[in-house]
Parts: sequence; structure tokens; C-alpha cells
Amino acid sequence: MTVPELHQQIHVDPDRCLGCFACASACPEQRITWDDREGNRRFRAPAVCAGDCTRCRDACPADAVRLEPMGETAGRSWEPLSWSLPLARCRRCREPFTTQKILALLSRTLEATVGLSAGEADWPSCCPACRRDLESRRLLDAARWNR
Amino acid sequence: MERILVRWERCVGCRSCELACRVAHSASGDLFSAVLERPAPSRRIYVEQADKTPSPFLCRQCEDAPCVRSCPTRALAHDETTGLVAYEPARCIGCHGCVMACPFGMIQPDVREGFIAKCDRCKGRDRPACVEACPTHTLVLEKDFLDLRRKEAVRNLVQSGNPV
Amino acid sequence: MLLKREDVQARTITEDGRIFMEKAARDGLETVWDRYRAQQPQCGFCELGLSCRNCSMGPCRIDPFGEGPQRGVCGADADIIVARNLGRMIAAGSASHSDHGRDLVEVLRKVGEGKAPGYGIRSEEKLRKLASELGVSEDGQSVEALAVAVAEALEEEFGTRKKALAFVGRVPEKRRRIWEKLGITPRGIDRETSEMMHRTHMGVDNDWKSLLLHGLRNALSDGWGGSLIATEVSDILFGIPQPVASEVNLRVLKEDQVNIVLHGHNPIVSEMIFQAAQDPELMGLAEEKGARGINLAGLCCTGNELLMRRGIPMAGNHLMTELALSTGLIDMMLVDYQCIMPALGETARCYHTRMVSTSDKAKYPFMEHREFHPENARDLARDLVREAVENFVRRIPAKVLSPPGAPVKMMAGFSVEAIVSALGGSAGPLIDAIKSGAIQGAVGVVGCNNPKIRHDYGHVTLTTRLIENDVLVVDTGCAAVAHAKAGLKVPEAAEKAGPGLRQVCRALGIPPVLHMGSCVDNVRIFDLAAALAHALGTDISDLPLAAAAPEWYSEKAVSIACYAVASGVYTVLGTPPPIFGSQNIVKLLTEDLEGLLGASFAVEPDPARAADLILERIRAKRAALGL
Amino acid sequence: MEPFLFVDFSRCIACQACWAACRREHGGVSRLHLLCFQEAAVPLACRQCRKAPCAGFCPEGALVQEEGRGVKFLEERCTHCGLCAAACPFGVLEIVPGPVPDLSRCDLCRRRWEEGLMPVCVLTCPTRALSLDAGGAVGRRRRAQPAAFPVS
Repeated sequence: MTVPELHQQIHVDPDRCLGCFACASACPEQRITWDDREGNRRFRAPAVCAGDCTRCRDACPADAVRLEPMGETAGRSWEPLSWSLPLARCRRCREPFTTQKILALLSRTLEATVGLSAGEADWPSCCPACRRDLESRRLLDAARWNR
Repeated sequence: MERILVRWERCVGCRSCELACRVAHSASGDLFSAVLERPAPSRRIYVEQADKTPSPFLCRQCEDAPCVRSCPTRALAHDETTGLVAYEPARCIGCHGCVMACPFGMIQPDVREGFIAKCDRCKGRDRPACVEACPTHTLVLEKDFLDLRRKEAVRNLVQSGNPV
Repeated sequence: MLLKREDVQARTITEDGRIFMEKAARDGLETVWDRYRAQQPQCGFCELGLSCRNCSMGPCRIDPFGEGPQRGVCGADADIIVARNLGRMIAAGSASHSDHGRDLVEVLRKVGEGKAPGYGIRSEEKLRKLASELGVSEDGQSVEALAVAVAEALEEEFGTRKKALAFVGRVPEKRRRIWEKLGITPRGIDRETSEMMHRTHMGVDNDWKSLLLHGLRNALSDGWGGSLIATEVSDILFGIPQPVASEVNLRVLKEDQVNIVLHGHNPIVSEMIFQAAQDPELMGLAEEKGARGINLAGLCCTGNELLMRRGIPMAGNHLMTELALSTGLIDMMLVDYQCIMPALGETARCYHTRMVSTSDKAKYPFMEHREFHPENARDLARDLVREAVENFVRRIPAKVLSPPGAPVKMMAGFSVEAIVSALGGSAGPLIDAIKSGAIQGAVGVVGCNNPKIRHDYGHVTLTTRLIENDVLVVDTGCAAVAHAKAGLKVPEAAEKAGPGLRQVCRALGIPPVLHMGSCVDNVRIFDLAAALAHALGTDISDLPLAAAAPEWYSEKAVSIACYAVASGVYTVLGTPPPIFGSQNIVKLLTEDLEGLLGASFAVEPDPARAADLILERIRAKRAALGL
Repeated sequence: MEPFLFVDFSRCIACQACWAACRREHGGVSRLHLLCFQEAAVPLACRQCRKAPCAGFCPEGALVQEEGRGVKFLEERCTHCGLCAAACPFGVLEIVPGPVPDLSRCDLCRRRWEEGLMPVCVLTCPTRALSLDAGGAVGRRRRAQPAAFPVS
């Protein structure tokens, strides 16, 4: 078995991962993939990566990716990485649209920036399409006075 | 809190209310200093030419207000105790939804306190600045408005020589 | 109408003012303060000078906050509109003083022609001085002929045929050159006013700087023209004022005498009334009616004119005119013109007081009109005094309130001539006192009353602060009456002055605040300033002088302030003029004029701070002179 | 005053011209969402919020408020993480998936703006329901119409 030029091993901390797809978008080889299925967002990544690219690590907003230089190949795991995060479903259409973790972070951010406590507004728990629908109905409702 | 009502037939278009409103919402509260403030203090009352007569327009503090409905962060809310549509700048994200939603055009973008300028019925003042400023008493508080209207109605009735 | 105690306190610092404000309220009178309150808040556009109604494309307003229109229908921006409005204020003020002066010239001519029975030439000395100044030959002329010739020469000052007004010759050489350089040497009194009305017509002068410069010229045509003529001719006809003792405040109205109050500005009528009141027959009639005599008292500047020359007491200043009526003691009030509130006639209807207007150009609601002319003045004056005496018995006892206590003593009559003679014949001792620092400088505290400022508070606070700091105060008009009521116009008031000024006052036996006359008599102050500048071989603007109008209200005051600054005197205004809509104009008037004229305006509503500004100015001027 | 795409619904006739113009301008993807109802349509686009949740939620600071020009997108900072889309209260900000994911968001036709041109949707709208004047003219119109006539 020939040993390829292995440069770094990829570690992902699933507890830190928010479930965004910055790493997947960042990878020039598109070797990090994700899909939403059965209520979860599942990520897959190789255990090792050739080259000295650090884009996935740099892109990660949550510092969940760690790259370790590989000297010895012995004792290393070659198993591809896989982790998943529960998806949040839209309150209205029940379609999943982001991860629960992202939604929780959004909720905390809104609380901190504009004092909007969880459940106070209807849109954060809705998918973008439903947000558009809600907003357009609100505006139409206002507009009926002008018609 | 008493609302501000308008006896529009009395308006002479002097815009004193607009000036008084800006001064009341300036940092200094004084006309001569307020004109130097930048950005300029905003007005929340508008004198417009409507149906060939000038008239002041101001927020009606709607019970079921489109602006409140359109606000995604509840920065605008109907205050049960005061009966006013209250604006909380800290909660505002400046999305301009209320500006688009207000059917009366009474909310305008602003850059001083928060992101919109909307009548707050002069917080901390006994009588709103515009009511105090109006030289023809076009702008009156609700109770005065009703009193005046009643008296007018009685006078008209008596003058018609046809009392009930 | 109930008045709260604190309201009364806030409105005036005077005791008689407070007593009669409450009396007026009990009698159901509406006063200037009530009307002022009813006008609140006043129009912001107008306060800033941003409204224009000069033409019928308008009226227009400029939004001072930048969101609304920035130009009138014609295209005038804030600068142009503010300048035009200010220009017209100056024109109105200048016209008022100058028309007053013209009326006196007319009397002078009639005296010369022998058509003014009762009037005469009281100061031949001044007539001759004026004649030589105007280039009128005195050779072999009778006094009467000379009076006609001088009157004719003065009439020409009003016209437009000259390059410069004759009295510009009194101005120091340096100052005259500044005026020439700026093109603001006044040419004809009426011409400058007329030209201002022309320039401010739509589509004429639309350069705000040029408009304002003409405003200064228009004001100079008042200060070194119309007002000066009014003062000089009054001196010729009625005598040069000499120091005289008198009294002031509402307590000068006597319950047991016929009270005739003279209100307005021009001494033509009041001098005749003064003569008539001396008539033994009329005095006998008064006794017959149960009065112990005929008591004349003055209000505003007609009062000041009589006070200066005849020592008649002053009942009060501008804001006291309605309250004087509320005593119920005035049997007749005679008015001529200027500053007579249109409300007075109606106010007087509450009492037995007869209100009589006397000038063909000034009529008022609810007043009888009895027109005075030089020809009929003596007889009409006698008739009116008789009617006043007859009215004595119609007083309504229930409505009379005799002011308790005694009036305040005062000293007046400080014409330039009187001051020079008090100094021993020349201005030398005054210059020496200024050089030694015993007197730090001199300030003219002048102007009106204005309900926007607590009555008399501005004047008295500023002046007290100034004399404490060894600054000699000269005053005129309503300011002078305010100072008198505060007891600052007796020689003993020297105690309130700083050590240097106190010593000078004691040595000369004069008060630290010198009454120089009515508001047209402000020219006396500038005459004195010009004389000092001549003596020192310098310009007026180099002297440690200043002027202040802490409670001004009228257009005349705007003209006075402008000729003060144009003459080189730093001037502090207590109420803001309607110029704040244009920052360019504010900057020009408060900063840039300094470089052009050596003097500028300042606006400071707080009189204590105004005093600091003035003291700072005086210190700087002294330092520049090496004093 | 900060500009944003002001939609005056009382004028919208649901012709979809704005949407078509936006799609043409931006390479086949309209950044303006058009929601169609039975008798009306609502054009929705980025509102250039002054304290924008998207900007506040972006971990890289790729969305910033630019004085006088609304929210600016700094592409070089973007990691395409999609958090902005999660934060937008109006659902008008999207990551368009693809080999190179793209951020789709109305930038008031910034490229045209730099040339001094109006956004295409504003120019295209036949009834002037879309404007950039922060409601100034619309506000005046609404105030002066009979429906807004004051109580009396």
C-alpha cells in the first residue's frame, strides 16, 4: 500500500459545530459535503487532507475545525468523519430550514441586540419562504387602508 | 392619555406646529440652538395641503396599528396604559417596515433617536408642543375638542332657531 | 384674571410694578404681559427672520431645519430674506427718529417765521453753533432769520443732493475714511431709508452683504442725521439740558393733584403743556376743583425730554404705561407718537382718564384726537390742561389706588454740555480719569423694555455690575428710567460704584449713571465719544467704550444699535434680533464686522454675562491703548 | 437619509415587471421576491435595515452599514456560511447553492448606482410603486389623501 502525501488530519468538534456550511463552501475540492435528511443535517468530511490548505478551518465561524499536521501515519484513523445536527422545522410549513443550534444562537443574538425574547416574534422560527409570506401579508394588510 | 385632535378647518398653514415639534425633539429644546443641530431634529407632525386647505397631520395612535403589525421586533407596540403607539428605539432594527405600512404617512426615517420619527405625544410634557404652538387652536386635546364641538353644535342649533 | 404671586415676581423687579400689576388684574385689565403670554409660543420663522411677505408671490418661509423649502418663490434664500427683513427694520427705525427730527425742524422754521406762538429760541448759542456747522452765514441776521436759514439747511439734510450729511463732519477722520472705504457714508436722511425700501423690493439688491452694508448707512443717516437733528433742534427750541433733580416711579402721581401724564417721544406738545400748567388761572381752577395743584409726569421719552429740561418727574418706562393708568389717578394722558401701545385707549376706559392723541400721524383706538400744530399749540395746550383739571372731579374713588410711600429721587439733565461743564469746562478730567484707570471705560446702557425680559432686570443688573467695576454708565430712554427707579441716579449711588468711579463721582457730585436723555438723544453719547476720540487723536473704536440694549424691543433700537456699531462701538443686545435664520449674517454681524468697522454685535440675554463681555472688551481696548 | 426600496402597495398592479427586470439585471436570479396573492402582488427586497440582523449575525463582518447607501456586502470576507439568511426577518437574503455559492440580496443595483443610475426595478415599475425616497413623496401623498383626512 502506497502512502499518499498526507499532510494534515482533520478534526471536527461536533459540539462546537453550528451546522452552517461555511467549511463545505470553502473547500476547493468540495470534499466536505452535507445534506438534510430525516430531521438532521449530516456532514461528511475526509479524515485526512492533502495539501496545506486551511480554508475550511478559517471559514468556520465556531472554531469547530482543527487541522493537525501529520508526521507519522501510524496509528492514525483513516475513517471519514461524519457528524450531524438536528434541524429546525419551520413553525408554519414544517419544512426544515436550518439547524436548531443556529436558531438558538439567533434567538440569543436577537435578545442581546434588540431585546427580542424567544417567542415574542413569529418570524425567527419560520423558514425564509414563510418569512416572506408573513411579511408580504403584513404589508398587504396595512396597504388595504390605502386601496 | 388624551389624544391630539385636529379641527382642520381652522388651520392657516403657518407650520408653527412643525417648528415646535422639531424644537421639542431637539437636544437643546431651544429654537435658536436647535436650528444649528446636525442632524436636524425631526418633526413628527406634517402640515400638508389637503383638498386645497392646509392641515396638520399627525400619528393617530391607532388601536390596531399597521405599523405595530409590521414591526418584526416589537419596537412599536400599543401601550395599553397610555393608549399610544410607543416606539422603543433599542428594539428597532431600522427595517423601515412601519414607514411603508403606515397608511397615513406619519412615520418617517430618522437618524437621531432610533431610526424613525413618530409622534410620541411629547413624552414628559403636560401638553404636546404642537398643541401649545398652534395659534388658531386647530390642534386640541381630545377633551377640549369634544367640549368645543359640543358648544359649537349647541350654538348652531340655537342659531337655527330650531331647538329641539 | 387672577395673577399668581410668582408670576408677578417673574415679570418685574420693580415694587410699584408689582403692586399695580396686581391692581390691574383686580380691575380686569389686560396688560402687555398677558398679551405676551397669549402669544406664546411666537412664530419661529419670524423669530429667526426667515419669513418674507415683501411681495404677493409670497408669503414665504425658509425651513431652518433644512428639510423644507430653502428658497422663497422669488428664489431668495435664508441670507437674502434675513438681510431684507433686517434692512426694513433699520429703515423703519431710522425713519421714526428722522421724522421726529423733521417735525422739530418744522417748528424751528415756524418759530423763525413768527408763526409758532409760545415757542421760541431757548438756546441761541446752539443755534449759532449749528449755523456755522451747516455753513449758514450769520452776518447781520436776526435770530429769527437765522432760525429759518438753519431750518432750511436742515431740511436739505433730509434730501438727496449731498455727498455726505453735514454732521458727518463731527466724526473722527479715521472713522470717516472707514465709511468711505465701505461706501456707507450717509448721504441724505430720507434717501437712505427710501433706498433701503427700494433695495429690499423683490428683485433689487440680492447680495446680503451689500444689503447689510446699506443697512449700516441707513442707520448712520439716523445717528448722524435724523436723531442728531432731533436732539440739536430740541435743544435750540427748549434749551440745553442742565443737571436737575427729580423723582421717579408711580408714586410721582399725586392723589390730591390734577395728574397729567405725557407719553410718547416728541417734546413739541409736552413743552406747551408744561407752559400751560404754569398758568395761574388754570392753577386757580385746579384749586377750585379741590386739587392742590397741577402735577405733570412723564412716561417714556416725552417724559425724558421734559425731565431733562424741566425736571418734571417720571411715572415710569415702556412697560409701566398701562400700570400707570391702573392707579386711577391720571386725569389726562397726552400722547404724541412711538411706543404708545394701541391698547392704552381701551385700558383707560376702565377709569376716568381722558386719553388724547395729538399728532396728525398717530391716532389710536378709543382716544380723542386733538391735533397740535405750531400755530395752535399754545391755545390747545391751555384747553387741554383746563379739560384735565375739569376731569379731576370725575375720578372714581373705588378704582383709585394711591401708591404707598415716596418716589425715588433722581438726577438727570446730563447733556454733553452739562457733562463738560461738570468736569470744569473740558473733557480733560474725564480723559485723565480713564487714563489713570479710576474710570475703566464708559458704556451706554440704552433701549426699551420688552416683556421677554423681566422688567428692568436686564438694565439694572447690567448697570450695577458695570459701575461696580469702575465703568461709567451713561443712559437714555427707558433704560435710564429703570436705573433711576433702582436708585442709581443720585450722587449717593456712588457708594455702589467701584472705588475709582466712586471717587470721581464724589469729587464732581454726580451719580455713577448719567442720564443723557430720550432715545433720540443717544446721539449725545456718540457726540461725546467722537469728542473724546478727537481729543485723543484716535478713532471711536479704539476707546474703552461699549453699548448695550438689554431689553430692546423696537425697530428704532435696531437702527440705534446699527449706527452704534458702524460708529465703532461694540454693542451687546439682550433680546435676539430676528437674524438667527442665517448663520452667514450672524457671523458677519458678530465677528466679521470687527475687522471692517472695529466693532461688532453680541447677543447675550443674561445681563450678568453681558457685563462680563463688556468688561472683557473694555480691558482689551485699554490694553491696546497701553493703559 | 438612508435609502431603501420603498414599496407603495397601494400602487402595485402586480405586473411583475420589477421581478423580471431584476432577474435580467442580476444574471437570471431575481433578488426581488414577488409574492403573488389573488388580487395583489408584493415585491419584497432587502430593506437595508439600519441595525440589520443579518449584519449583526454575520461572523465575518461581511455585511456592514454604509452611511447613506444602506447595507454593503463585502464579498471578500464572506464564507458563505448562510447565517445571514437565517437572521433576515424578511427572508429576502439567500445563499444560492452552486459550485460557488452566491449571496443573493438586493443591493439597490449598486453597480448602476455607482454610475449614477437608478435601480432597474424602480425604473421599470410602470405605476411608480417602487421608489428610493424613503417614503418622502409617498408619505406626502398618503397624508394628503382623503382617507388620511384628519378627524373633524
